[in-house]
Amino acid sequence: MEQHANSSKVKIIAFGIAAEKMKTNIMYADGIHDIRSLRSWLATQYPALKDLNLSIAINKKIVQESVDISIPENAEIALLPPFSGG
Amino acid sequence: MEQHANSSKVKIIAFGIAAEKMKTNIMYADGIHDIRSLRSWLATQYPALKDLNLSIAINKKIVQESVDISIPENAEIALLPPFSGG
Amino acid sequence: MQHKPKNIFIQGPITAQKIADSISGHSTKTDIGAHSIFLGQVRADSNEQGTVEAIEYTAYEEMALERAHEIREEIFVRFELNCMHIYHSLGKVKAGEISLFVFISSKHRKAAIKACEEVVERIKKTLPIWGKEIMQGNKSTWKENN
Amino acid sequence: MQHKPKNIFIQGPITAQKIADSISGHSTKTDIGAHSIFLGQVRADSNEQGTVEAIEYTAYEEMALERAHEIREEIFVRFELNCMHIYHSLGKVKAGEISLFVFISSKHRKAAIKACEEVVERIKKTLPIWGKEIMQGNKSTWKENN
Repeated sequence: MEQHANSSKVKIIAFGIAAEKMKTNIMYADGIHDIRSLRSWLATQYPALKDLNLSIAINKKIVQESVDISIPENAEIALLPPFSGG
Repeated sequence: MEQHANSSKVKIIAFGIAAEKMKTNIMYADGIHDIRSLRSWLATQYPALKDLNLSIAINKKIVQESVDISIPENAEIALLPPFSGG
Repeated sequence: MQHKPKNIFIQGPITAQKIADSISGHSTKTDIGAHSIFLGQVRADSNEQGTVEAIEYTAYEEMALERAHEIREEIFVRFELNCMHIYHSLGKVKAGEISLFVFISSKHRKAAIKACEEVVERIKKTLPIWGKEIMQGNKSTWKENN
Repeated sequence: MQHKPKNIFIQGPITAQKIADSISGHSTKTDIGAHSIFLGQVRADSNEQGTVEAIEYTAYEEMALERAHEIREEIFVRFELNCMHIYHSLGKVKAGEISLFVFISSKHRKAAIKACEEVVERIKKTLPIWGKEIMQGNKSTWKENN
Protein backbone atom coordinates (compact mmCIF):
# COMPACT_ATOMS: atom_id res chain seq x y z
CA MET A 1 0.00 0.00 0.00
CA GLU A 2 2.68 2.48 1.06
CA GLN A 3 4.73 1.35 -1.91
CA HIS A 4 1.84 1.92 -4.27
CA ALA A 5 1.10 5.44 -3.01
CA ASN A 6 4.73 6.46 -3.26
CA SER A 7 5.06 5.31 -6.83
CA SER A 8 2.04 7.31 -7.98
CA LYS A 9 3.05 9.06 -11.21
CA VAL A 10 1.87 12.55 -12.04
CA LYS A 11 2.42 15.10 -14.80
CA ILE A 12 3.39 18.57 -13.66
CA ILE A 13 3.02 21.55 -15.95
CA ALA A 14 4.23 25.04 -15.17
CA PHE A 15 3.34 28.47 -16.51
CA GLY A 16 4.61 32.02 -16.54
CA ILE A 17 7.34 32.86 -14.10
CA ALA A 18 7.21 29.33 -12.64
CA ALA A 19 8.13 27.80 -16.01
CA GLU A 20 10.81 30.43 -16.44
CA LYS A 21 12.40 29.64 -13.07
CA MET A 22 12.14 25.88 -13.58
CA LYS A 23 13.56 26.19 -17.12
CA THR A 24 10.92 23.73 -18.28
CA ASN A 25 7.16 23.69 -18.49
CA ILE A 26 6.47 19.99 -18.24
CA MET A 27 7.84 17.22 -16.04
CA TYR A 28 6.81 13.89 -14.58
CA ALA A 29 7.26 12.81 -11.01
CA ASP A 30 6.79 9.72 -8.89
CA GLY A 31 5.77 9.45 -5.28
CA ILE A 32 3.47 12.44 -5.26
CA HIS A 33 0.17 11.45 -3.71
CA ASP A 34 -1.03 14.60 -2.03
CA ILE A 35 -0.44 18.35 -1.94
CA ARG A 36 1.99 18.05 0.95
CA SER A 37 4.23 15.62 -0.94
CA LEU A 38 3.99 17.80 -4.05
CA ARG A 39 5.11 20.88 -2.13
CA SER A 40 7.98 19.03 -0.56
CA TRP A 41 9.07 17.53 -3.92
CA LEU A 42 9.00 21.01 -5.51
CA ALA A 43 10.99 22.54 -2.64
CA THR A 44 13.71 19.94 -3.11
CA GLN A 45 13.80 19.82 -6.90
CA TYR A 46 13.14 23.49 -7.63
CA PRO A 47 14.29 25.73 -4.80
CA ALA A 48 14.01 28.68 -7.23
CA LEU A 49 10.24 28.51 -6.83
CA LYS A 50 10.26 29.23 -3.13
CA ASP A 51 9.42 32.94 -3.28
CA LEU A 52 6.63 32.52 -5.81
CA ASN A 53 3.01 32.68 -4.83
CA LEU A 54 1.85 29.61 -6.76
CA SER A 55 -1.64 28.21 -6.91
CA ILE A 56 -2.03 24.57 -7.78
CA ALA A 57 -4.61 23.05 -10.07
CA ILE A 58 -5.29 19.33 -10.20
CA ASN A 59 -6.92 18.24 -13.43
CA LYS A 60 -7.73 21.89 -14.19
CA LYS A 61 -9.40 22.68 -10.86
CA ILE A 62 -7.65 24.95 -8.42
CA VAL A 63 -7.28 23.31 -5.03
CA GLN A 64 -7.65 24.95 -1.67
CA GLU A 65 -4.44 24.21 0.15
CA SER A 66 -5.91 24.45 3.64
CA VAL A 67 -7.10 20.88 3.24
CA ASP A 68 -4.48 18.38 2.20
CA ILE A 69 -6.24 16.55 -0.59
CA SER A 70 -4.88 13.49 -2.27
CA ILE A 71 -3.70 13.56 -5.86
CA PRO A 72 -5.03 10.78 -8.10
CA GLU A 73 -2.65 8.73 -10.22
CA ASN A 74 -1.94 10.19 -13.69
CA ALA A 75 -3.24 13.55 -12.53
CA GLU A 76 -2.26 16.72 -14.38
CA ILE A 77 -0.86 19.10 -11.81
CA ALA A 78 -0.46 22.73 -12.86
CA LEU A 79 1.68 25.33 -11.15
CA LEU A 80 -0.02 28.71 -11.59
CA PRO A 81 1.60 32.04 -10.75
CA PRO A 82 -0.74 35.00 -10.11
CA PHE A 83 -2.87 35.58 -13.21
CA SER A 84 -2.30 38.58 -15.40
CA GLY A 85 -4.62 38.25 -18.37
CA GLY A 86 -6.62 41.12 -19.83
CA MET B 1 -44.86 98.33 -14.62
CA GLU B 2 -47.78 95.89 -14.82
CA GLN B 3 -48.14 96.84 -18.47
CA HIS B 4 -44.46 96.18 -19.09
CA ALA B 5 -44.51 92.82 -17.41
CA ASN B 6 -47.61 91.74 -19.31
CA SER B 7 -46.20 92.70 -22.67
CA SER B 8 -43.00 90.70 -22.13
CA LYS B 9 -42.38 88.79 -25.36
CA VAL B 10 -41.01 85.25 -25.31
CA LYS B 11 -40.19 82.56 -27.85
CA ILE B 12 -41.63 79.13 -27.12
CA ILE B 13 -40.24 76.02 -28.77
CA ALA B 14 -41.72 72.57 -28.46
CA PHE B 15 -40.33 69.09 -29.00
CA GLY B 16 -41.47 65.52 -29.43
CA ILE B 17 -45.05 64.77 -28.57
CA ALA B 18 -45.61 68.40 -27.45
CA ALA B 19 -44.77 69.72 -30.91
CA GLU B 20 -46.93 67.01 -32.44
CA LYS B 21 -49.97 67.97 -30.32
CA MET B 22 -49.43 71.71 -30.87
CA LYS B 23 -48.97 71.15 -34.62
CA THR B 24 -46.04 73.58 -34.49
CA ASN B 25 -42.65 73.66 -32.88
CA ILE B 26 -42.13 77.39 -32.54
CA MET B 27 -44.35 80.26 -31.43
CA TYR B 28 -44.09 83.69 -29.84
CA ALA B 29 -46.22 84.97 -26.99
CA ASP B 30 -46.78 88.19 -25.09
CA GLY B 31 -47.63 88.68 -21.45
CA ILE B 32 -45.65 85.73 -20.15
CA HIS B 33 -43.47 86.84 -17.26
CA ASP B 34 -43.29 83.83 -15.00
CA ILE B 35 -43.91 80.09 -15.02
CA ARG B 36 -47.43 80.51 -13.68
CA SER B 37 -48.45 82.79 -16.55
CA LEU B 38 -46.77 80.44 -19.02
CA ARG B 39 -48.69 77.44 -17.71
CA SER B 40 -51.95 79.34 -17.82
CA TRP B 41 -51.27 80.62 -21.37
CA LEU B 42 -50.50 77.07 -22.53
CA ALA B 43 -53.64 75.66 -20.91
CA THR B 44 -55.78 78.22 -22.77
CA GLN B 45 -54.03 78.09 -26.13
CA TYR B 46 -53.12 74.40 -26.25
CA PRO B 47 -55.54 72.32 -24.20
CA ALA B 48 -54.16 69.24 -26.03
CA LEU B 49 -51.05 69.49 -23.89
CA LYS B 50 -52.87 68.98 -20.62
CA ASP B 51 -52.11 65.29 -20.13
CA LEU B 52 -48.44 65.60 -21.02
CA ASN B 53 -45.75 65.55 -18.39
CA LEU B 54 -43.77 68.53 -19.71
CA SER B 55 -40.60 69.96 -18.22
CA ILE B 56 -39.80 73.57 -19.00
CA ALA B 57 -36.40 74.99 -19.86
CA ILE B 58 -35.69 78.71 -19.85
CA ASN B 59 -32.68 79.63 -21.96
CA LYS B 60 -31.66 75.95 -22.01
CA LYS B 61 -31.83 75.38 -18.25
CA ILE B 62 -34.58 73.21 -16.82
CA VAL B 63 -36.52 75.05 -14.14
CA GLN B 64 -37.84 73.61 -10.92
CA GLU B 65 -41.51 74.41 -10.92
CA SER B 66 -41.92 74.35 -7.15
CA VAL B 67 -40.61 77.94 -7.12
CA ASP B 68 -42.38 80.33 -9.46
CA ILE B 69 -39.45 82.02 -11.14
CA SER B 70 -39.80 84.99 -13.45
CA ILE B 71 -39.09 84.69 -17.16
CA PRO B 72 -36.80 87.35 -18.65
CA GLU B 73 -37.82 89.23 -21.78
CA ASN B 74 -36.81 87.56 -25.05
CA ALA B 75 -36.28 84.30 -23.21
CA GLU B 76 -36.31 81.03 -25.12
CA ILE B 77 -38.79 78.77 -23.41
CA ALA B 78 -38.70 75.10 -24.31
CA LEU B 79 -41.44 72.53 -23.69
CA LEU B 80 -39.78 69.20 -23.07
CA PRO B 81 -41.63 65.87 -22.91
CA PRO B 82 -39.93 63.00 -21.07
CA PHE B 83 -36.58 62.28 -22.72
CA SER B 84 -36.07 59.14 -24.73
CA GLY B 85 -32.60 59.33 -26.22
CA GLY B 86 -30.18 56.44 -26.34
CA MET C 1 -12.72 79.84 -20.11
CA GLN C 2 -15.91 78.76 -21.83
CA HIS C 3 -15.28 75.91 -24.25
CA LYS C 4 -17.47 75.46 -27.27
CA PRO C 5 -19.29 72.16 -26.65
CA LYS C 6 -18.21 69.32 -28.96
CA ASN C 7 -20.81 68.11 -31.39
CA ILE C 8 -22.27 64.73 -30.44
CA PHE C 9 -24.86 64.35 -33.19
CA ILE C 10 -24.62 62.12 -36.23
CA GLN C 11 -27.25 62.07 -38.95
CA GLY C 12 -28.69 58.56 -39.19
CA PRO C 13 -27.26 55.37 -37.65
CA ILE C 14 -23.80 55.04 -36.12
CA THR C 15 -21.90 52.52 -38.23
CA ALA C 16 -19.61 49.73 -37.05
CA GLN C 17 -16.94 51.37 -39.21
CA LYS C 18 -17.23 54.61 -37.23
CA ILE C 19 -16.78 52.61 -34.02
CA ALA C 20 -13.79 50.73 -35.44
CA ASP C 21 -12.20 54.01 -36.53
CA SER C 22 -12.67 55.48 -33.05
CA ILE C 23 -11.03 52.42 -31.49
CA SER C 24 -8.10 52.50 -33.95
CA GLY C 25 -7.64 56.18 -33.25
CA HIS C 26 -6.66 55.34 -29.67
CA SER C 27 -3.81 52.94 -30.45
CA THR C 28 -1.26 55.74 -30.27
CA LYS C 29 -2.38 56.62 -26.74
CA THR C 30 -0.28 54.03 -24.97
CA ASP C 31 -1.15 55.23 -21.47
CA ILE C 32 -4.65 53.82 -21.97
CA GLY C 33 -5.24 50.35 -20.52
CA ALA C 34 -9.01 50.03 -20.73
CA HIS C 35 -11.83 51.12 -23.02
CA SER C 36 -15.43 50.83 -21.93
CA ILE C 37 -17.94 51.16 -24.75
CA PHE C 38 -21.70 51.35 -24.65
CA LEU C 39 -23.84 50.98 -27.76
CA GLY C 40 -27.58 51.58 -27.87
CA GLN C 41 -29.27 49.53 -30.58
CA VAL C 42 -32.83 50.12 -31.81
CA ARG C 43 -35.10 47.25 -30.78
CA ALA C 44 -37.96 45.90 -32.88
CA ASP C 45 -40.33 46.06 -29.90
CA SER C 46 -43.95 45.15 -30.39
CA ASN C 47 -46.89 46.97 -28.90
CA GLU C 48 -50.58 47.43 -29.79
CA GLN C 49 -49.55 49.65 -32.75
CA GLY C 50 -47.39 46.96 -34.31
CA THR C 51 -43.66 46.25 -34.45
CA VAL C 52 -41.07 49.02 -34.37
CA GLU C 53 -39.30 49.39 -37.71
CA ALA C 54 -37.21 52.43 -36.84
CA ILE C 55 -36.84 55.24 -34.35
CA GLU C 56 -36.81 58.83 -35.57
CA TYR C 57 -34.70 60.95 -33.23
CA THR C 58 -35.05 64.67 -32.65
CA ALA C 59 -33.28 66.82 -30.08
CA TYR C 60 -33.13 70.26 -28.59
CA GLU C 61 -29.65 70.34 -30.01
CA GLU C 62 -28.11 73.42 -28.40
CA MET C 63 -29.30 72.39 -24.96
CA ALA C 64 -28.22 68.77 -25.50
CA LEU C 65 -24.72 69.88 -26.48
CA GLU C 66 -24.44 72.13 -23.43
CA ARG C 67 -25.70 69.35 -21.20
CA ALA C 68 -23.33 66.79 -22.78
CA HIS C 69 -20.49 69.21 -22.15
CA GLU C 70 -21.52 69.50 -18.47
CA ILE C 71 -21.67 65.71 -18.18
CA ARG C 72 -18.15 65.51 -19.61
CA GLU C 73 -16.82 67.99 -17.10
CA GLU C 74 -18.57 66.35 -14.14
CA ILE C 75 -17.32 62.89 -15.11
CA PHE C 76 -13.75 64.02 -15.72
CA VAL C 77 -13.72 65.46 -12.21
CA ARG C 78 -15.01 62.25 -10.66
CA PHE C 79 -12.95 59.65 -12.54
CA GLU C 80 -9.38 59.43 -13.77
CA LEU C 81 -9.94 59.22 -17.50
CA ASN C 82 -7.93 59.67 -20.67
CA CYS C 83 -10.78 60.37 -23.07
CA MET C 84 -14.51 60.39 -23.49
CA HIS C 85 -16.51 60.39 -26.71
CA ILE C 86 -20.29 60.57 -27.01
CA TYR C 87 -22.22 60.18 -30.26
CA HIS C 88 -25.99 60.14 -30.71
CA SER C 89 -28.02 59.74 -33.86
CA LEU C 90 -30.55 62.22 -35.20
CA GLY C 91 -33.17 61.27 -37.77
CA LYS C 92 -34.13 57.74 -38.68
CA VAL C 93 -32.35 54.71 -37.24
CA LYS C 94 -33.72 51.30 -38.21
CA ALA C 95 -34.23 48.35 -35.86
CA GLY C 96 -30.87 46.61 -35.40
CA GLU C 97 -28.91 49.80 -36.08
CA ILE C 98 -26.98 51.78 -33.49
CA SER C 99 -28.12 55.18 -32.20
CA LEU C 100 -25.85 55.79 -29.20
CA PHE C 101 -22.09 55.28 -28.86
CA VAL C 102 -20.30 56.13 -25.63
CA PHE C 103 -16.56 55.48 -25.54
CA ILE C 104 -14.54 56.01 -22.36
CA SER C 105 -10.84 55.30 -21.96
CA SER C 106 -8.73 55.17 -18.85
CA LYS C 107 -5.50 53.78 -17.51
CA HIS C 108 -7.48 51.32 -15.39
CA ARG C 109 -10.59 49.27 -16.05
CA LYS C 110 -12.60 50.31 -13.02
CA ALA C 111 -12.61 54.02 -13.81
CA ALA C 112 -13.49 53.35 -17.46
CA ILE C 113 -16.34 50.98 -16.62
CA LYS C 114 -17.86 53.08 -13.83
CA ALA C 115 -17.59 56.32 -15.81
CA CYS C 116 -19.20 54.72 -18.86
CA GLU C 117 -22.11 53.43 -16.81
CA GLU C 118 -22.62 56.86 -15.27
CA VAL C 119 -22.40 58.70 -18.59
CA VAL C 120 -24.98 56.39 -20.18
CA GLU C 121 -27.37 56.97 -17.26
CA ARG C 122 -26.97 60.73 -17.52
CA ILE C 123 -27.44 60.72 -21.29
CA LYS C 124 -30.66 58.75 -20.97
CA LYS C 125 -32.01 60.87 -18.12
CA THR C 126 -30.84 64.39 -18.90
CA LEU C 127 -30.22 64.89 -22.63
CA PRO C 128 -33.20 66.50 -24.38
CA ILE C 129 -33.53 63.90 -27.12
CA TRP C 130 -36.72 62.20 -28.22
CA GLY C 131 -37.31 58.98 -30.07
CA LYS C 132 -40.46 58.38 -32.06
CA GLU C 133 -41.01 54.71 -32.75
CA ILE C 134 -42.15 54.16 -36.32
CA MET C 135 -44.31 51.14 -37.01
CA GLN C 136 -45.55 49.67 -40.26
CA GLY C 137 -48.24 51.70 -42.01
CA ASN C 138 -47.03 55.07 -40.71
CA LYS C 139 -48.13 54.41 -37.15
CA SER C 140 -45.97 55.76 -34.38
CA THR C 141 -45.57 56.08 -30.62
CA TRP C 142 -43.31 58.26 -28.51
CA LYS C 143 -40.71 56.34 -26.56
CA GLU C 144 -40.04 57.13 -22.89
CA ASN C 145 -36.87 56.20 -21.01
CA ASN C 146 -37.08 54.60 -17.60
CA MET D 1 -25.29 17.93 -21.29
CA GLN D 2 -21.63 18.91 -21.36
CA HIS D 3 -20.96 21.58 -23.99
CA LYS D 4 -17.59 21.86 -25.61
CA PRO D 5 -16.24 25.22 -24.40
CA LYS D 6 -16.04 27.91 -27.11
CA ASN D 7 -12.57 29.01 -28.07
CA ILE D 8 -11.70 32.46 -26.72
CA PHE D 9 -8.09 32.71 -27.89
CA ILE D 10 -6.82 34.76 -30.78
CA GLN D 11 -3.20 34.69 -31.91
CA GLY D 12 -1.77 38.21 -31.63
CA PRO D 13 -3.72 41.45 -31.17
CA ILE D 14 -7.48 41.82 -31.51
CA THR D 15 -8.09 44.18 -34.42
CA ALA D 16 -10.61 47.00 -34.65
CA GLN D 17 -11.95 45.20 -37.73
CA LYS D 18 -12.69 42.09 -35.67
CA ILE D 19 -14.61 44.27 -33.20
CA ALA D 20 -16.51 46.02 -36.00
CA ASP D 21 -17.42 42.65 -37.52
CA SER D 22 -18.70 41.41 -34.16
CA ILE D 23 -20.85 44.51 -33.78
CA SER D 24 -22.24 44.25 -37.33
CA GLY D 25 -23.03 40.61 -36.72
CA HIS D 26 -25.60 41.64 -34.12
CA SER D 27 -27.69 43.94 -36.31
CA THR D 28 -30.04 41.12 -37.23
CA LYS D 29 -30.76 40.47 -33.54
CA THR D 30 -33.42 43.12 -33.16
CA ASP D 31 -34.39 42.15 -29.63
CA ILE D 32 -31.04 43.57 -28.45
CA GLY D 33 -31.18 47.13 -27.11
CA ALA D 34 -27.78 47.50 -25.47
CA HIS D 35 -24.23 46.32 -26.05
CA SER D 36 -21.59 46.73 -23.39
CA ILE D 37 -18.04 46.27 -24.62
CA PHE D 38 -14.79 46.15 -22.72
CA LEU D 39 -11.42 46.36 -24.42
CA GLY D 40 -8.10 45.82 -22.69
CA GLN D 41 -5.26 47.73 -24.35
CA VAL D 42 -1.56 47.12 -23.67
CA ARG D 43 -0.04 50.09 -21.84
CA ALA D 44 3.52 51.34 -22.37
CA ASP D 45 4.15 51.38 -18.62
CA SER D 46 7.57 52.31 -17.37
CA ASN D 47 9.42 50.63 -14.52
CA GLU D 48 13.05 50.18 -13.51
CA GLN D 49 13.54 47.77 -16.45
CA GLY D 50 12.44 50.31 -19.04
CA THR D 51 9.25 50.98 -20.99
CA VAL D 52 6.89 48.18 -22.00
CA GLU D 53 6.95 47.59 -25.76
CA ALA D 54 4.66 44.57 -25.82
CA ILE D 55 3.10 41.91 -23.67
CA GLU D 56 3.60 38.26 -24.53
CA TYR D 57 0.59 36.25 -23.38
CA THR D 58 0.55 32.58 -22.50
CA ALA D 59 -2.27 30.57 -20.98
CA TYR D 60 -3.20 27.23 -19.55
CA GLU D 61 -5.54 27.00 -22.49
CA GLU D 62 -7.70 24.00 -21.64
CA MET D 63 -8.30 25.25 -18.11
CA ALA D 64 -8.94 28.81 -19.31
CA LEU D 65 -11.55 27.58 -21.79
CA GLU D 66 -13.29 25.52 -19.13
CA ARG D 67 -13.24 28.43 -16.73
CA ALA D 68 -14.51 30.87 -19.40
CA HIS D 69 -17.34 28.45 -20.07
CA GLU D 70 -18.22 28.40 -16.36
CA ILE D 71 -18.15 32.21 -16.24
CA ARG D 72 -20.54 32.26 -19.21
CA GLU D 73 -22.97 29.90 -17.50
CA GLU D 74 -22.83 31.74 -14.18
CA ILE D 75 -23.40 35.12 -15.82
CA PHE D 76 -26.26 33.90 -18.02
CA VAL D 77 -28.00 32.67 -14.87
CA ARG D 78 -27.56 35.99 -13.07
CA PHE D 79 -28.41 38.44 -15.88
CA GLU D 80 -30.94 38.52 -18.68
CA LEU D 81 -28.65 38.52 -21.68
CA ASN D 82 -28.89 37.87 -25.39
CA CYS D 83 -25.25 37.09 -26.09
CA MET D 84 -21.78 37.09 -24.66
CA HIS D 85 -18.47 36.93 -26.49
CA ILE D 86 -15.03 36.78 -24.92
CA TYR D 87 -11.76 37.02 -26.85
CA HIS D 88 -8.25 37.08 -25.42
CA SER D 89 -4.94 37.33 -27.22
CA LEU D 90 -2.13 34.81 -27.04
CA GLY D 91 1.43 35.65 -28.08
CA LYS D 92 2.75 39.14 -28.60
CA VAL D 93 0.55 42.22 -28.38
CA LYS D 94 2.27 45.58 -28.75
CA ALA D 95 1.62 48.66 -26.63
CA GLY D 96 -1.51 50.38 -27.95
CA GLU D 97 -2.94 47.13 -29.32
CA ILE D 98 -5.91 45.27 -27.87
CA SER D 99 -5.58 41.98 -25.99
CA LEU D 100 -9.03 41.52 -24.43
CA PHE D 101 -12.47 41.98 -25.98
CA VAL D 102 -15.62 41.31 -23.97
CA PHE D 103 -18.92 41.90 -25.73
CA ILE D 104 -22.23 41.53 -23.90
CA SER D 105 -25.66 42.20 -25.37
CA SER D 106 -29.00 42.49 -23.67
CA LYS D 107 -32.46 43.90 -24.15
CA HIS D 108 -31.69 46.51 -21.47
CA ARG D 109 -28.63 48.57 -20.66
CA LYS D 110 -28.35 47.73 -16.97
CA ALA D 111 -28.03 43.98 -17.47
CA ALA D 112 -25.49 44.45 -20.27
CA ILE D 113 -23.35 46.90 -18.30
CA LYS D 114 -23.40 44.98 -15.01
CA ALA D 115 -22.73 41.64 -16.67
CA CYS D 116 -19.83 43.07 -18.67
CA GLU D 117 -18.24 44.53 -15.55
CA GLU D 118 -18.60 41.21 -13.76
CA VAL D 119 -17.21 39.17 -16.66
CA VAL D 120 -14.15 41.42 -16.93
CA GLU D 121 -13.46 41.06 -13.21
CA ARG D 122 -13.76 37.28 -13.40
CA ILE D 123 -11.53 37.07 -16.47
CA LYS D 124 -8.82 39.12 -14.76
CA LYS D 125 -9.06 37.18 -11.49
CA THR D 126 -9.77 33.61 -12.53
CA LEU D 127 -8.52 32.87 -16.05
CA PRO D 128 -5.10 31.21 -16.05
CA ILE D 129 -3.45 33.65 -18.43
CA TRP D 130 -0.07 35.32 -17.95
CA GLY D 131 1.39 38.44 -19.47
CA LYS D 132 5.12 38.96 -19.72
CA GLU D 133 5.98 42.59 -20.28
CA ILE D 134 8.71 42.94 -22.88
CA MET D 135 10.99 45.96 -22.64
CA GLN D 136 13.67 47.21 -24.96
CA GLY D 137 16.84 45.13 -25.07
CA ASN D 138 15.13 41.82 -24.28
CA LYS D 139 14.34 42.74 -20.70
CA SER D 140 11.08 41.53 -19.25
CA THR D 141 8.93 41.42 -16.13
CA TRP D 142 5.90 39.32 -15.25
CA LYS D 143 2.70 41.33 -14.92
CA GLU D 144 0.34 40.75 -11.99
CA ASN D 145 -3.32 41.72 -11.92
CA ASN D 146 -4.72 43.49 -8.89
